Amino acid sequence: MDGLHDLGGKEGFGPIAVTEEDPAFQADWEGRMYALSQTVGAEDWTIDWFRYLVELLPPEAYITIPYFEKWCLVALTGLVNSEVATQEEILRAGSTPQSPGQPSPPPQDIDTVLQTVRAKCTDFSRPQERGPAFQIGDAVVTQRHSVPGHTRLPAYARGRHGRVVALHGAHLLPDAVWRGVEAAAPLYTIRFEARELWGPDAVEDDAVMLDLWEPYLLGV
Amino acid sequence: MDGLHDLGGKEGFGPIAVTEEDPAFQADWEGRMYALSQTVGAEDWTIDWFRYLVELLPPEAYITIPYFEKWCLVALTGLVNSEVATQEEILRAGSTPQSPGQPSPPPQDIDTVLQTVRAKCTDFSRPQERGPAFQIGDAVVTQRHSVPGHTRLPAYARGRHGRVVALHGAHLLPDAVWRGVEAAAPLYTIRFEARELWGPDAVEDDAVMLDLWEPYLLGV
Amino acid sequence: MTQNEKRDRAKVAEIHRQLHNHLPPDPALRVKALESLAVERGFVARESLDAWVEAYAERIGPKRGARVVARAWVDPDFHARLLDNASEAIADFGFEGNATGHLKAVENAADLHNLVVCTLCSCYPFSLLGMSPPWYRSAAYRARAVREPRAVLAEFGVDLAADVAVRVWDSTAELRYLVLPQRPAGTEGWAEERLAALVTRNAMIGTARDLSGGIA
Amino acid sequence: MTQNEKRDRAKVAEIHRQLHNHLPPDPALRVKALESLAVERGFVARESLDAWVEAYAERIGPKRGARVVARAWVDPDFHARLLDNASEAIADFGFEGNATGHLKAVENAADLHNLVVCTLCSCYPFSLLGMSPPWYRSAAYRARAVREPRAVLAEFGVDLAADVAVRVWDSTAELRYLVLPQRPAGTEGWAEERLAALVTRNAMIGTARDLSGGIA
Repeated sequence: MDGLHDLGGKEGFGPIAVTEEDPAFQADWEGRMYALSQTVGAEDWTIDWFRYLVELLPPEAYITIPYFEKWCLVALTGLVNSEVATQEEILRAGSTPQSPGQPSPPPQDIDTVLQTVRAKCTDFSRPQERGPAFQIGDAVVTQRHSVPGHTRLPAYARGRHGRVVALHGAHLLPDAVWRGVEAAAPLYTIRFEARELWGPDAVEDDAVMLDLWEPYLLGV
Repeated sequence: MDGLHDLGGKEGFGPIAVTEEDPAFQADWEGRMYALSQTVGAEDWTIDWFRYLVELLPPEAYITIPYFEKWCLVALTGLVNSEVATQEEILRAGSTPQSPGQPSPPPQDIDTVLQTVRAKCTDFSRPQERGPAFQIGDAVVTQRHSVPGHTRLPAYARGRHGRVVALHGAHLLPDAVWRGVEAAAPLYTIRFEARELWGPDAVEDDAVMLDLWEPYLLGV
Repeated sequence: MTQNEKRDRAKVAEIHRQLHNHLPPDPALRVKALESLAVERGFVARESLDAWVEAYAERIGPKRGARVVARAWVDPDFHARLLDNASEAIADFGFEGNATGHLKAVENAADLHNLVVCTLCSCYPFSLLGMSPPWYRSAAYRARAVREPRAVLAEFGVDLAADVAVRVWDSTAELRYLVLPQRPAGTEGWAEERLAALVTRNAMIGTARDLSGGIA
Repeated sequence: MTQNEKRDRAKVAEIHRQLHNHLPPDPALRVKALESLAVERGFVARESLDAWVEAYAERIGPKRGARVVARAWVDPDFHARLLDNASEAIADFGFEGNATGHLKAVENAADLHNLVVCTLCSCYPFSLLGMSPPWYRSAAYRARAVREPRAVLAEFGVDLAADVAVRVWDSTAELRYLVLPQRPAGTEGWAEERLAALVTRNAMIGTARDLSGGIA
């Protein structure tokens, strides 16, 4: 979808709030939220469905609320959408303390958590059903139009010429996975010259590298 | 500039809040603001400078604050930038009542206002220095890249093929006027097929018509 | 100081941020700050502001456009002049003014529907139609009207047949657009004033189409 | 109910709007609502949440990445393995995990600087570098890093010479990127641990370049 989340290259933002070091979490609720994101979900959730839920936030919320608050709204909306909880149950949970319901699973200690983090090292690659259409050095051009649903070709790189610099075999395709379909396609790293993306004022030899799936690309 | 104001075609917005009839102003302050917009300004302001000031609002403000509040911030910032008032004077005016300073000009009654509205019928056309590069029926393609400053080629119509359907002589060019330079260029109405803009799912024969200046166009 | 130094993007953005962060958040108070300053500096008398509000609240509004449309329905010569040069034609009524110096009328037909938007701001023919509707200025309308005009029209209750083509006029230059709706059947012989009462604001923007609902 | 019916865009957007409009505005209370629900339903024990927070607050963070960089500086064989397959190389340390299943190391050089961003969300190699910096998730960084990397770098105090080319890695797929900074001169013979103390988080994202400031 052609949403406001697709921020690459947008102008009008102010200076970066530079920091050199930061606590992992800026507030307690951020840490709770991250922990919840690693432990709560529905069976039909995928990383791409989660990202699409973020993209579907009301645009004014997307632009104004903090990062982990987005995660929170996404988790809550996702639970409603997957029929794990109702909207009313969530609004009630927001205003009154909950009575203990189901028994808790056994608590994890930090060593268990550290093991779980390691186990979350997900492999998104899949066997290739056929060879890739492009090889290193090939010139390609990206699709000109956005497509409905979740997709990962940024708007600033639509209809742009680039060159294949790496092949990564087949990876799960976000455009399919978000809607619950497991399909894979060859993934490439494409190099785009800054001048091709931004026009003649950009610096020669500067470049943006993007990992793009084969359906996003056309030969030239 | 490639800003968030450039909303055409963006997805993720909800249903339209449909109304059939509305009061001219939804709140008293809206009416005051419109009246102020017609009576207050600095000598170096133009419509294009005003629009650029709107585009330069902080993106999160642009997306969230009401229409006439944007006009208010723009007027205040514009007065500061044109050195008519300082930031401190404005912040003071926001918190304490002002003492009477300069004498007021003679008040306008409603008939004077209605005459002033008629007199504000501005002609943006200028004599053509040379003939237009394109004629009705010509195929054109728009520039692919955004340009710095204020400009009026929407992002959704960049790098898109269209056809000239009308010529309007030369009109003042926003890309020059915003920075205080009076220059004009031929203005055309260009027809873009919906499928060219949005892809094959759009309805055949639907079209978007845009009034575009010659520097936004290339022959094909 | 040259013009260019006075139009520095980063400087303007910084003033915006300072004012937005430090003014009271209530927009009414922000406007009051501007009004105080304007009056104190002698730019305008408060009574004049009252007169401007009254002019747009009472005298300038969609009834003006409706009169123009009704005249075009009954007077073939005016109809031709309106389509040829709408800015000149509306001067017959004294309706020329703010944002109508380059007005163009676009006419609906059995197989054609016109819709007006401004995706880059919210340009609108103020002196002819008055203040723009809240939805016209909304991000949702600006974003969606060009991409999915039929879905937008459906939300307004306009269900277009597949054989009616849509023209969306994205009025981002200084041309402004007036949709000339179709005269409803069953109004033969009606006087101009009675016809004008049928013409709605939304029909002149293109978010209404069939005006026969006002007959009976 | 099929998967597609469960993934309806308008329905999801409407749930989002309902929750956003009706939950208390304080994000801490919103997260508390989720936590209450999760605990009540038996998804997770509160103690486990404490352990997850502790893991990322105390044990997982940029010091991990710094150890990897230092090893690559002192061990040519590890350096080669890291550039060949960083996911496998960091498993030497047990640092593989969340979002590092397809890790790629990109190495700076005298004439080349690498910078990492994710313009579409804020993808980040969590198990190697910990939580992302606030600025990394900001709209400003996401918008600007790809278009004007040199201006962004200047705000971080990195003034790149004109003969140093910039590669911006916009990590929108499942590959994650670790910038391998240049080893500063004057550190010949330093032990791995001492070198690791020079390596900053920002250097591994690419918003810092010269690490010689830590020497002395």
